[in-house]
Amino acid sequence: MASLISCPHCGTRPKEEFSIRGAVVARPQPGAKEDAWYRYVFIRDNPKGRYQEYWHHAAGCRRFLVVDRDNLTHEVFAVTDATEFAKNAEVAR
Amino acid sequence: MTSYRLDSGGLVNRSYALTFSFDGKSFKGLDGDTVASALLANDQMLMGRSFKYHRPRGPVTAGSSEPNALVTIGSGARNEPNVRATVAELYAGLTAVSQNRWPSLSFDMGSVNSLLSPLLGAGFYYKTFMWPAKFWEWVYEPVIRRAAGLGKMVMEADPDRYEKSWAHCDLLVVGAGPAGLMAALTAARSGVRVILADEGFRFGGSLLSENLNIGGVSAADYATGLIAELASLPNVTLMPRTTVFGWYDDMVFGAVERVQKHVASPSPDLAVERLWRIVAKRAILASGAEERPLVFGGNDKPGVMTAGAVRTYLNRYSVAVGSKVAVFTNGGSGYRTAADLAARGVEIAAIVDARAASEDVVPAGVRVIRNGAVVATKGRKRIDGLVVERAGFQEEISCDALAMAGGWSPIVHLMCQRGQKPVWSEEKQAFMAPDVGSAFVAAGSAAGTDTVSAALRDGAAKASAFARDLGFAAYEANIPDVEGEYDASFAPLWYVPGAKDKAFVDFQNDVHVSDLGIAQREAFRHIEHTKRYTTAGMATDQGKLGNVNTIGIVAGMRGVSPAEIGTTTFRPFYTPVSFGALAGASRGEHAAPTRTSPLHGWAKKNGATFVEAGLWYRSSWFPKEGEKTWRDSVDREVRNVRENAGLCDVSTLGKIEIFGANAGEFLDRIYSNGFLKLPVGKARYGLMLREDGMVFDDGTTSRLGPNHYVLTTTTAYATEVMTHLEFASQTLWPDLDVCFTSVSDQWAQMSLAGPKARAIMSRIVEDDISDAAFPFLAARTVTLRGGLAARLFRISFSGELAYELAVPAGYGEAVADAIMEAGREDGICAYGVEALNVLRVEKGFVTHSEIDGRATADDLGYGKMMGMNKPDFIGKHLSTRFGLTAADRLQLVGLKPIEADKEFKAGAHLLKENAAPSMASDQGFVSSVCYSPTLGHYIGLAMLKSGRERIGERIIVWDGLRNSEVPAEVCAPVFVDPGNTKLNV
Amino acid sequence: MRYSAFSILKQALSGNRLWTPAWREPEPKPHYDVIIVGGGGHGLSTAYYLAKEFGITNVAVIEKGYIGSGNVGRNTTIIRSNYMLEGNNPFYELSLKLWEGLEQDFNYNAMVSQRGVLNLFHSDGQRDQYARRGNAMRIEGVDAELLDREQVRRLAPYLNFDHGRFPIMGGLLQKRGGTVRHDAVAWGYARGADQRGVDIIQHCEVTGIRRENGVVTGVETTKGFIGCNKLALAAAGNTTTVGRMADLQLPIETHVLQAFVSEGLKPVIDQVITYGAGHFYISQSDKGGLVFGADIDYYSSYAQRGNLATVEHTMQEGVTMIPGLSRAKVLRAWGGVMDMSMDGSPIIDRTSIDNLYLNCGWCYGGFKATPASGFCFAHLIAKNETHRVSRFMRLDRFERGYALDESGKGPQPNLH
Amino acid sequence: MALTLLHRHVLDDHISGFETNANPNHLSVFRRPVIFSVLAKVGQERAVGAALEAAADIAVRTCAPGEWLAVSQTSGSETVAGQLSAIVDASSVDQSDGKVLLTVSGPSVRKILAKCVAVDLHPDAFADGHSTNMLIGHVTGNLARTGADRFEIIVPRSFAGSVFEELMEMGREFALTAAFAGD
Ligand SMILES: Cc1cc2nc3c(=O)[nH]c(=O)nc-3n(C[C@H](O)[C@H](O)[C@H](O)COP(=O)(O)OP(=O)(O)OC[C@H]3O[C@@H](n4cnc5c(N)ncnc54)[C@H](O)[C@@H]3O)c2cc1C
Ligand SMILES: NC(=O)c1ccc[n+]([C@@H]2O[C@H](COP(=O)([O-])OP(=O)(O)OC[C@H]3O[C@@H](n4cnc5c(N)ncnc54)[C@H](O)[C@@H]3O)[C@@H](O)[C@H]2O)c1
Ligand SMILES: Cc1cc2nc3c(=O)[nH]c(=O)nc-3n(C[C@H](O)[C@H](O)[C@H](O)COP(=O)(O)O)c2cc1C
Ligand SMILES: [Zn+2]
Repeated sequence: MASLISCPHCGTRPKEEFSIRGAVVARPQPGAKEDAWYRYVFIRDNPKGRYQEYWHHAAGCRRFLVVDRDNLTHEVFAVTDATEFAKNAEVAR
Repeated sequence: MTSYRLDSGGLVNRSYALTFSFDGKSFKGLDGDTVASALLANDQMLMGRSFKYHRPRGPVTAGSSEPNALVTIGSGARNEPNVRATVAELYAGLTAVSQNRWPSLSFDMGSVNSLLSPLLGAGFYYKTFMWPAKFWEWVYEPVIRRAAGLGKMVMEADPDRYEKSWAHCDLLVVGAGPAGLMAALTAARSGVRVILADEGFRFGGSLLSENLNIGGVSAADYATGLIAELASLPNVTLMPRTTVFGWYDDMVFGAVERVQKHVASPSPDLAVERLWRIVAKRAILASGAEERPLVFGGNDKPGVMTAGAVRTYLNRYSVAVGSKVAVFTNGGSGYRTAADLAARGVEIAAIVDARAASEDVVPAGVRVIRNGAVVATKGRKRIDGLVVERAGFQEEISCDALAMAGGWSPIVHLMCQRGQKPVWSEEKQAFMAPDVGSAFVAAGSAAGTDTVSAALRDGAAKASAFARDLGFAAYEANIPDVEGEYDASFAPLWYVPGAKDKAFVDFQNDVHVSDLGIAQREAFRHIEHTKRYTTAGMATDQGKLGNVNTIGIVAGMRGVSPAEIGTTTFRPFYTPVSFGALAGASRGEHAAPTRTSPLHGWAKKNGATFVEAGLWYRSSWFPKEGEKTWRDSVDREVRNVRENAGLCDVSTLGKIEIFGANAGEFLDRIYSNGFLKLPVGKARYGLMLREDGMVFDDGTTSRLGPNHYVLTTTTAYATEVMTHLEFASQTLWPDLDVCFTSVSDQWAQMSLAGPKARAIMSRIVEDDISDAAFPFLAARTVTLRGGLAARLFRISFSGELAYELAVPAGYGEAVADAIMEAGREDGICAYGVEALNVLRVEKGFVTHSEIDGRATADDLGYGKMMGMNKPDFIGKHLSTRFGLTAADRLQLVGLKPIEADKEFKAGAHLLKENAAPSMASDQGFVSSVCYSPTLGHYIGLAMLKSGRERIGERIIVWDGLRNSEVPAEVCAPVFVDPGNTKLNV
Repeated sequence: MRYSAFSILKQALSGNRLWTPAWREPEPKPHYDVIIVGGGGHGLSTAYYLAKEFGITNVAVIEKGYIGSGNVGRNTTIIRSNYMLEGNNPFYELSLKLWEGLEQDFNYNAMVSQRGVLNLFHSDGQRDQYARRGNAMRIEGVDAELLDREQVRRLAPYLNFDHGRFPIMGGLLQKRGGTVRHDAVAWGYARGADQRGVDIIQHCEVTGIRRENGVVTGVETTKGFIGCNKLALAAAGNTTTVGRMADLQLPIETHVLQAFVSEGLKPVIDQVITYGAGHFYISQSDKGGLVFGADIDYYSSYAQRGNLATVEHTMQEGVTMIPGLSRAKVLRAWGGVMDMSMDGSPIIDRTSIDNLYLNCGWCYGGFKATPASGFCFAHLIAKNETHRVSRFMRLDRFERGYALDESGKGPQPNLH
Repeated sequence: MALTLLHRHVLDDHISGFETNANPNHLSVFRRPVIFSVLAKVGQERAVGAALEAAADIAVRTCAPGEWLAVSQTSGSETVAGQLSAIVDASSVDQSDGKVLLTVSGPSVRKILAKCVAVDLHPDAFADGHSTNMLIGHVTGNLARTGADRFEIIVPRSFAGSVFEELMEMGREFALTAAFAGD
């Protein structure tokens, strides 16, 4: 990955159509402590290997996608709509 | 000493002679020649000089790995340096010039470096040029730089066109030799969508160079047959003159097609080079094998070339590279070369075979020196003899060319560009392609096959496997018999010891065996260190010829296998690619798309000067006759707005239409201030923060219906805000019932500001817009006289009575014209972004000069807009951190010069009076400055440490960069009408 | 062996056969006073200054590949001190001063070349920003000049002055900025450190950090356990990976940046020039190659290779800025993995573990920092005390709200 | 005072000067098509999509899940607005002035478009009737296939000049001509 992303809505598209926002991290609940907010905004797991990252299909459907991939080999495991992803994560939680 | 054109044969068109020039001298070549083959046909062996020692050099290959024969082709703005003469296609009128020599190719002053060479060993420059300290910059470096580089650039704008295209296929075949042609055909016959690309101007690869019969016809004719068949198939795209230069993630390949590099005057309707991004499901690398040079003393002299190159010049171009050619070989390629030369009547001086014995067929009457080695070459600008050593005895042999055959290296470059390294094979004595997964494989001699028949079979087999894999019924290709193949096996000989002259591994960069020795001795033993220290493999050919020899030699010095040494990293580009091709058409004015406002025509009519702002062309001011400077115009525009009225194009603001039952709640979480209670028909100024608590953007949002809003952003942040909203709604709060879309392009929006704005607007709008009916911050759909529906907002960025009117874009120009007409009697003027800026600075409104990503709401004086009672909004939670609330933060203030005639500029810093300049004493900076025609002096907005409590203080506006220090008074950041009396009328 | 004109001559006369290793290749000792993880510019310079300035010589630099295999060996070699914020500017100025005396200091010619760094601006707004930066430099005594269009034209006549959309209005010039021969920096520091007793251990990967009673006692490596009193991390793009071995959680994301070199060309570009209407920067090496780069690839990556889209974008900007480049050919493209921090500025600090020290977050600007970074980090390690000029580069600045955000882009590392 | 307001097409200035006789490869610009953005309420994407498909005289272009362009060459904007407002759980907004609609057709159309879009337009991959948002000449637009050798492009008005010029430049090799439809 990195050259092409398969958008679940639009099909296979080049990197140029996307803007990349960074790691997928869950936003704390409004009442969370300041430390949780600090970690949410500033601290990153930054693993070497499997990684979930927000890619915004800016020149296509304008959906945020969660791209699940290996950041060393650039292999992509899955591309999911972010809303869908959040719902699944909710269920998992 | 001669190389010459033979009377018959070859793949050149003898009925079509081409005149060209080299170093100003005129030559004749034939259609089908390269520059190198044509020069050789004219007995011009000397074609270049090496980089460091300026040694005379001739071509060593007949292909794209050429390190020596680099020339500059073309003149004027079409000048192109570092073209490989060995691949440059000849055309009538071509002009080529040799490089890196002065005053001439045959007499080059730079060659004195050769005499100094003992001082110039690997890494010498790291150890010297340090004394005295200042001399590096003043003396040594300028001298070194003068010697740097090969070709010269003219640095003029390129007159030619470039473009890019995407291509999609099931199978990409790289290389159109026997393996590639057969692979493409097999796949295509199975129904697969195939692209076949080859860097050569003629398909066929080695079939064009080898003297063979395939299925009863010559190899070249056989290739022609395959190509014709491929060309007839609808699912095949043939791409000659196309180098696949890189393999990228997801089976995307970069390729460059030289569309018109072989014509004297390119057609303006076509690109000269076209960049291809090829998306393939599968790919076959059929790029062939590279013949290795042998490493012996004087192996770089003109006349020494690889045996394969000698055969290519002979069989394809019908050029004998000499009249008496010697062969130095460690395998069958040398014998085949001798046989081909002999068959064409060229005298063979001798075959020197490093091996004790072999089964190769020796051409009749040719002397073979077994167990022999070339230890030196004679001659300077072209060899005229060799010294051969055998069993301790030396013998001189006269010759005018030497074919060297050092064995074969599969060309696996592309498969190694994504991190995998090639793998040493003891059996093949070569680095083989790594396993890169099942979608991309090598075939033919790129995969280690030795013969044409094996290449054909391998190509067919790999293609049919892919066809099956992709769900096609595989087609069984008919592989004909090949007659006249030879045994291409070899026994490795990494270098010949005992050389007197230098034995080169990297020809262009002049790296020789003893440099490799220095590197080992000095601890630069890792092959990457060896490379970087000696520069072996770093020249324009990227070590295509030399790297494997370097590795073999280093392995020998260390007494280990080449497997243990390994290769250096393979990187794009397979061969160098022009900036032009990679940039394509998107350059200069077309570097980015342009946006024009619906009021563009109106602005033009009114004489606007335009400025580019975030892709938009915005009208910056509207000069009138007699106005000498932009300031004259801007001052007039500002005064006119404050006194009468002005019309300004604000169409470039981002506009987002928001719907949904939770739209209000959504906005409440997006903005720091409250939006839930905004009444229908009203606009409100809002502040958006980033999650780290800093201000992100601002703008007004209007409620048009219970569940319907329209939000505006700044021009600069329109895209970012849209993305921000999408992020929030899709990932943070997907449960909110809200949807939105950009309507930025739908509306032409114009601001009518000034005391006479209402009078003018009433002539345009049918609705009652009296202060009572349409008060400050009213926002409603209205009807223009004549019936057009429009949106009217009573918002002001100037402090004046003002309206923003939005009409469908196509009517924008007409409505603006109508307003100008309606306002004529009231003295309306058009005003641009410069005047807009002055008006807002006078009122202390912030823009992204102040919202610079480091400012909090409170810094900007908007502390009250932090709805801390709301449970949540973006930026709330981190806005209370210590550093964001500290007392010494920079806060927005106004500045007035103490002496009214003094000017200061944005970008100046602030210092306490009498303080010595330093970062520690720095008090802040000036963010925006303008001349206020209203007040008659300069004013500024500034971010000042603890600014708000320092109103009234005298401060120095320090601009060391522009040599100015102006005392100023800190004041509130509102200069005009602080009570807003002009707004609410 | 000391390098001198004499040594070169002597070697030449003996066929260059008597050169001695630039550094030893020792086996690791069981224990060191200080272990530095990462044989890049920062790790090696830290070792050098520890030994030279602070007399701490029982030091090992542990490098998983060959020294210089990381970003120090793959950057565009630009050095400058044209920073705006108080937390950055004095630090980079110290670095520039150290560069200026470096060759004499470590007896190695790293070819520090103060050819000037010119940042072009293309609009009034950009000029104001550059003026703010230039004044921040001048206020601290750092050289800076604001050039107008004609002054720029005199320096670089080949720039695209006719551009209607993004006209070159002028530039911010730092004459003392320039380039340095990247590899030689690593080699020079390595040699200097080695001569003072530092062990440089290559091909040895740190795989674990051993802690006892809350303090670090040493590192697990591919060559076995090596003990230490103090552990210092200078692993650039791999900081998170190494940091995690001690449970550090960091404000770092790893990204890839590409760089490029053209074929060798006769000198045409004298300064380092950066494009203000985009993100392109270029200089010409002493060998004749145009060395240049532009934006990062924007996605997280630990692979040292980049994307074709970014390559094309880079060339578009290059040709837009310098139309005459169009017919020059690009030879090679590569990538480096960088430790992008949440505000684009570095961290030189202690950690929550007493004897564990951290040096990271250099993004794509840490080459120029190499001397000062090593100097300040050595200072911190040796004295347990932050050097004055690096006092803003604290790890807790994010939590406390003191981000050092030169670009104002906020906590999205790929935008810095 | 009643205003008489002239409607201007953004490409008026760009097109003048081009060959009016259409070549085999030709670009047509439509003067005043009706184009609406239609947005579905979260969760109602499918129902809204189906209702849209059923609407008479409206061509539906897919932008995103739950977002479409409703295009009509034959109905007026009130009619379309009426039809759309009848769809439950959909919001719609007139974009007729914000979007520019053109078609490119001819034997070389795929070769021309391959220089402007990254998507595979082989009929097996991009069938007749298919539409989607994508980068078209560096601008986000909507591309639809409306025939074997015919594509429809919808781009934002402010970018239309840029896109038009890029298409014409890329079509130069194939003698692409351009005109307003019906002119
Ligand atoms: C393409 C590019 C261009 C750049 N251009 C510039 C520029 O022009 N100017 C500028 O100032 N800066 C530039 N930079 C940034 C600069 O190169 C880096 O910030 C700087 O080199 C980082 O410090 P370093 O030299 O110590 O890093 P590195 O050289 O990367 O050193 C880190 C070392 O740690 C080693 N390591 C990692 N993990 C382990 C482990 N577990 N065990 C052992 N060893 C380990 C790595 O192998 C590596 O050698 C650029 C960067 C890139 C990628
Ligand atoms: N041991 C050996 O490998 C060996 C020894 C002797 C002879 N040979 C001969 O090599 C030939 C093998 O045929 P083959 O088809 O494998 O190779 P080939 O050399 O005939 O064809 C390779 C083709 O690939 C092209 N090419 C290479 N890289 C390219 C790139 N990046 N982009 C575009 N084009 C590229 C070349 O221009 C060439 O036309 C036979 O003639 C065989 O006899 C091989
Ligand atoms: C300033 C600089 C100049 C370079 N010049 C050349 C060059 O002239 N030739 C070359 O092949 N590579 C050159 N390189 C690139 C290196 O060969 C190499 O690609 C880079 O250091 C990254 O290492 P890697 O490719 O082994 O991963 C240069 C690199 C840098 C940083
Ligand atoms: Zn999509």
